[in-house]
Amino acid sequence: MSRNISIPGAIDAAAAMPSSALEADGITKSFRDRKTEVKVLDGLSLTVQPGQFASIIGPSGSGKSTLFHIIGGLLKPDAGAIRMNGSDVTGQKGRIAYMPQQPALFPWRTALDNVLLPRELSGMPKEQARDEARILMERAGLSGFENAYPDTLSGGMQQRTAFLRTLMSPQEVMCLDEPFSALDALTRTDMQHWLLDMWEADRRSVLMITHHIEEALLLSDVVYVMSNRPAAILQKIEVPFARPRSEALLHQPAFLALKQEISDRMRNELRKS
Amino acid sequence: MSRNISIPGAIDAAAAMPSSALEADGITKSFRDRKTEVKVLDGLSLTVQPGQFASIIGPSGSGKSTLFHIIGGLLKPDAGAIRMNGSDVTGQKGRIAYMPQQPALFPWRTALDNVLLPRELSGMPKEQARDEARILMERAGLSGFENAYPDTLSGGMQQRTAFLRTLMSPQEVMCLDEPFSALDALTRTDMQHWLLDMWEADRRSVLMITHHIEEALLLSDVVYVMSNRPAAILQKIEVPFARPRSEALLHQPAFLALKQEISDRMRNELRKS
Amino acid sequence: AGCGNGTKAPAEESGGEESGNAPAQVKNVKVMLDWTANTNHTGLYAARDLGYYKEEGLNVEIVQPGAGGTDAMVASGQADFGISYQEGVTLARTQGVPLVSIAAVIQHNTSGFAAPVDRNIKKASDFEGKSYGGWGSPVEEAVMKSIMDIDGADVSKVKMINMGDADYFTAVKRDIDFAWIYYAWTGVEAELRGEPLDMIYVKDYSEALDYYTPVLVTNEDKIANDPELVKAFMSATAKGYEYAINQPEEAAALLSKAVPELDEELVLASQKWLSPKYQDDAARWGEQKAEVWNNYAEWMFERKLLDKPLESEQAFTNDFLPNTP
Amino acid sequence: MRMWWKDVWPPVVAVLLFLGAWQAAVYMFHIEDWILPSPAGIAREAASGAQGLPGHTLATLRLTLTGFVIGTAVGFIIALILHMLPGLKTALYPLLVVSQNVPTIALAPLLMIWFGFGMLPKIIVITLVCFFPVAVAAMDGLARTDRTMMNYMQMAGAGRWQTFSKLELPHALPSLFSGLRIAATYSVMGAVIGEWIGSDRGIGYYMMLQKSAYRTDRVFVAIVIVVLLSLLMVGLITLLEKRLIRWNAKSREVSR
Amino acid sequence: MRMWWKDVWPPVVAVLLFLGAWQAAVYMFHIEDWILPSPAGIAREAASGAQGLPGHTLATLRLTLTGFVIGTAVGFIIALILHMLPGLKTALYPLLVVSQNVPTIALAPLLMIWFGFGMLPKIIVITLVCFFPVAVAAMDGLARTDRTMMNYMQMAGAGRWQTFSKLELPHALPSLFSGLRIAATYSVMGAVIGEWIGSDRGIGYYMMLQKSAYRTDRVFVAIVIVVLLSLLMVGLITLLEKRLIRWNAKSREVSR
Ligand SMILES: Nc1ncnc2c1ncn2[C@@H]1O[C@H](COP(=O)(O)OP(=O)(O)OP(=O)(O)O)[C@@H](O)[C@H]1O
Ligand SMILES: Nc1ncnc2c1ncn2[C@@H]1O[C@H](COP(=O)(O)OP(=O)(O)OP(=O)(O)O)[C@@H](O)[C@H]1O
Ligand SMILES: [Mg+2]
Ligand SMILES: [Mg+2]
Repeated sequence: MSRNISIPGAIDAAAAMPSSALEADGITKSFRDRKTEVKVLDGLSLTVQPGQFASIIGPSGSGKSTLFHIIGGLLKPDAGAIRMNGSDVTGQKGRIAYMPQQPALFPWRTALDNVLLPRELSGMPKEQARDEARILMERAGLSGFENAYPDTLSGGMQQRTAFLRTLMSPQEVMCLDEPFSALDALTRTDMQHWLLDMWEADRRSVLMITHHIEEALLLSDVVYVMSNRPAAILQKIEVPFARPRSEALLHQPAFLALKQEISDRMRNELRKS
Repeated sequence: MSRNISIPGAIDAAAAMPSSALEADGITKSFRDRKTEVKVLDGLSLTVQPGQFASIIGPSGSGKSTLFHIIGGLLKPDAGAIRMNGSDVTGQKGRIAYMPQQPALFPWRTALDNVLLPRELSGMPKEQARDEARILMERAGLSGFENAYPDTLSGGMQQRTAFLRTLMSPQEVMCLDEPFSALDALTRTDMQHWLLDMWEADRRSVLMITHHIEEALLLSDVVYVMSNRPAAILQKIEVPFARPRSEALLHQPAFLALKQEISDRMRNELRKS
Repeated sequence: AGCGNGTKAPAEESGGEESGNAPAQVKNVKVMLDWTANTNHTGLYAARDLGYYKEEGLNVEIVQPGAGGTDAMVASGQADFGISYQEGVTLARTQGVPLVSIAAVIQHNTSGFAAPVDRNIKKASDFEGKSYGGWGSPVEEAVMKSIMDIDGADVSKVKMINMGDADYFTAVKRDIDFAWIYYAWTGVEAELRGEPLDMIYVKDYSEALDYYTPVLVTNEDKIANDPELVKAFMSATAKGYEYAINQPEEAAALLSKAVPELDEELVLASQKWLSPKYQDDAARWGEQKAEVWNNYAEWMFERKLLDKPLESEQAFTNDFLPNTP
Repeated sequence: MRMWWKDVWPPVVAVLLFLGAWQAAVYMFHIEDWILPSPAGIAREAASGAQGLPGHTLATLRLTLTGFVIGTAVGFIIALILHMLPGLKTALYPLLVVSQNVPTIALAPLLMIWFGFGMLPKIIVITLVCFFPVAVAAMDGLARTDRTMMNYMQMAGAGRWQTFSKLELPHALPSLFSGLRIAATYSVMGAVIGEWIGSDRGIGYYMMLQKSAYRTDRVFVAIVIVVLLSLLMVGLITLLEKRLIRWNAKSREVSR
Repeated sequence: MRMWWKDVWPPVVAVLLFLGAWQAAVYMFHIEDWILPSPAGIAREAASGAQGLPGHTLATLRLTLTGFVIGTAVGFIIALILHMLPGLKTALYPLLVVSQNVPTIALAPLLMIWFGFGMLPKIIVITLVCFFPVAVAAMDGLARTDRTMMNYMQMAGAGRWQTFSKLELPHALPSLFSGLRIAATYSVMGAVIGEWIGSDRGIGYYMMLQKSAYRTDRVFVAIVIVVLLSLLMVGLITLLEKRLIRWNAKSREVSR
């Protein structure tokens, strides 16, 4: 992991005030397509503090991936701004370590070379990164498939490869779009724990989209619940459970209650539309 | 839905004995790639009775999708046979209504036209099918996106479109590969209920891959737990709960116990490797 | 093309459209040129547009050549007649192509080596040390050697450059000092441009090189099976060329009208230069002499430009020329 | 309207710049007219000496269109057949290459002997020119069909023809259009070459005559017409492409 | 070894069948030698009258290879530049089309005047022939890059050059090879045409000479050599493609 690689502009603003690692401020976005116009985001705001683990939960099609595209600079918001460490980075690319919803692996690269891609992009020596990537792949249960091409990997294996690729990205803020959706329950739990371990070790800020309320509660400091399209933040939930959190937490009444609360909140939201 | 369309060869054999709608018998399959050989399926057998709802649960990369490819005739098993209603259909295509793990929507077709594809393939009049498809899309929360191209749909919307496409297929046996993995909890529950309703109305045989143990238990008559690669059936679980099953079932001790049992079984399996 | 649509025919020739009411049979005839239309062809256009062919009961179509395909076309009977040249007929016949020359369009060889006056090439020995632009044929080198030998010069001191499609005017602008041209066209154009050139006619050096170029050809089949047609065609054609000989200006106007894309000025000047040369010292237009055929064939054979000697009596005939003396 | 203009001005400006540079070069290096006439000279000649040019142009255009349509159809059908029968593909590919390597000087006499002096030999020449890029591009495009979509299509029991028409063909369309654009570019030159092998009409014929009459300016008038016709063909193909491949060309609002 | 043979026999059989049909046609329709020689006649002539043919062949091969390499490089670089600068692309596309529509008869004199009679004008002719299919295919391929991969690449902060070299180029490789295969097919004819505009060596020169000597059989010997060279070029490209695009060509064990 290369958590000590500094991103230009990341430090200078931080001195001024204890600003947030990532802030989306009043983001509004519509898609126009011939006659129809779809308003997707409607003044959405959220913040991720430095070293914080935040999750987003929201109905399918509400605009979560679109928000990530805006944060990543791929799309320009119609209104609002993205700030990192206090400076405006709206429309700037390459500021986040991003895991897309679809794996988007390059079919002409082996799994290992796909994992190495971010290192190549930041111009770092490939040889040393290769060993690191091998270790990561082994940890993710992919050993033996280093030289397999993506289309010979199973869906879940592709997703894990994409996850590793994101881990290899040097940026301070990680944005994960449903990173474990294609994994079986146990592999998923395993990956969650691993992610938590890594996060606790280096405290990169994380923003994760998930459909799994348990997952969100288990991993996050704060959970944002998104409304239906056009989306804004419906609720911001500070998760009160102490860390490190164990599997046992899943069965505690407080946990179950919070889970139920989020579930109900979303049910109401979905009913509305 | 066109559940009363008969598939050639489906009836003749049925008279002989109460045979199963789908039977995989001792399926073995390896992939060879240059030097390496990966043995994926190792004598796997399972059956789906007519009108039965069966699920497969198994570790990521164990060979579930491969099994579906074999059932669908895309791949030839190294050993073993696929039978439907008693007759050998190994390597025959077009016998199942299939939902792939990746949506695989055609980017040059609108969502609606993608849903209509199976009807076109079976040469049925398109006009009447169009109304049917519109109703399905509305039910799946996709109204307003009939004319959207797949790459403007969110991940979950694409998955729902692919699901609808499968519903439009006339075949008697449905094979669903993680149909709801990209959906939020509530949309997912909604889709599950809808699927159950439809299944109860027309009793097509269903074989579903899922990573969601709850989902499997809630929907299925029988759950197959797959082992790690090379995969065989680890356990066949007849789900004892009466139908119709409600949301409340999720909190009943018997349900929780069964869920825990499967979970433990898989954990042991994963540990082994 | 001038469709002499008038008469009825059982259309034995290719694609005959029949209409009208004249009594005689009209035969469709194709003549294929050797190159784009120029003053070498004036007689054909005159015979066509003055109605001489029609008088003979012929409906003549003049066709532009394909990429060097005239001889094959005529030999295979796709075209009834064509324009070729003696060198071609000689080579073709020794390769078994059944071409027969039936008239010399121009009595003496008007081709030769030309150079802009500033290159100072006045005689064959001046070729030494100069660059020659040609098309790389061994015949060129042999001809050059012949005439340089006569002047006692060494052909190996000439730099030979294959200039392919480039024309004289372009070529002499760069690298090239002299080239082989037909005076009637290129030389006259040079006069018109005011770019004087020195011309060394090959015929002035050797009898053997005073060969016929161009000639009218047909194939052996036609001669054997339809001599009447050949006769009729030749008598009208001869009238056409006689018209061109006697009335150069009108003939030039005729050609310009028939092929309006041509430059009128060049056509007129060229015609005036060429008209007296068609018949020249011969008894009648078109006359061919056996010695000319023999001389040139022998010259070629000696220089190993031919695989075998030419049987010249079969290569040409004067039998179809009108008013045999 | 605005959009249309936005698409049109860059090439117009580029062409004008090109013509300007040409004119300047002719002027500055004193290049003589009969080597390379200036654009102004060409325009003057084109304006004055019409001389049946519209007729020639029309003849060539008709020949081009006929030949292009036949050529691309042949190319497409060959691609279709060879794609459907992969065994045949490896077998016949070399013959396709052969077809592109018989020079006109050898081909022309044969064509004329077999097919006479009419349209047919000329159309065969254009066909030979046009079919090849279309066939290669279409075959390659067809062979590159997306694997997951193909898997779905096969498991859905689609027949060979359905797979082709509903999946492979739409998937190969962009590639096919690459080939069509190349073929369109060549088609007019193909017609001109066709006219050279024997014709009494058309721009090719006109060009030959002017060439041998040393009228370089008129040769360039003919070239300009050839170029314009060719741009017309390419423009038509591009328009058709925009029509047919709308799902691909949609503005994606991706900021670079 | 077995595999290799399996790839080789279908084209060999097809070519043999083709030659057989040709021989039979010549025999049955009594086609005379000077119209269309029989394959046997051509073979006989090739075997007997060597006449410096190896030398000519070598000259043409060298010219072809040089021209092909330069031509494809130019095509690729043009595609690269126009892809990187989309404004320039719409502007310059028409000029690319123009470049394909200047016939050799007008071009040859100009080339000669500007560049003399050396290798240069010939290489320019092959370049003009080869660059275009490569440029069009490469540009189209580059423009069709997969959207989700592109999104990832951009959000990862890849620079313009990184995006090109790591995503767009590999993605466009199959399409580029379509263009290369077309260009390879044309390259030898390009060299022959180049030799026609002025040369004293090479197959093109030889062909012209034999043509004017009415040696149809030798003209066809030359054509056979052109075809063989061209097949060699296409074969090289196909080999290179198999090398470079292994991820695509892998046997997928999909039963049809
Ligand atoms: N390029 C686009 N053009 C037009 N509409 C788009 C585009 N991208 C997304 N949309 C629309 O924006 C909405 C939100 O899409 P988005 O992918 O952000 O949803 P999401 O919250 O990620 O959903 P999911 O959980 O299903 O992935 C959808 O209605 C979608 O149709
Ligand atoms: N075409 C192929 N070539 C080689 N190996 C393959 C191929 N397809 C699948 N495999 C291998 O087969 C194994 C099983 O793959 P499969 O897609 O069936 O897994 P799965 O059970 O569906 O997993 P997941 O839940 O992650 O989708 C994997 O190890 C994969 O690498
Ligand atoms: Mg999403
Ligand atoms: Mg799978």
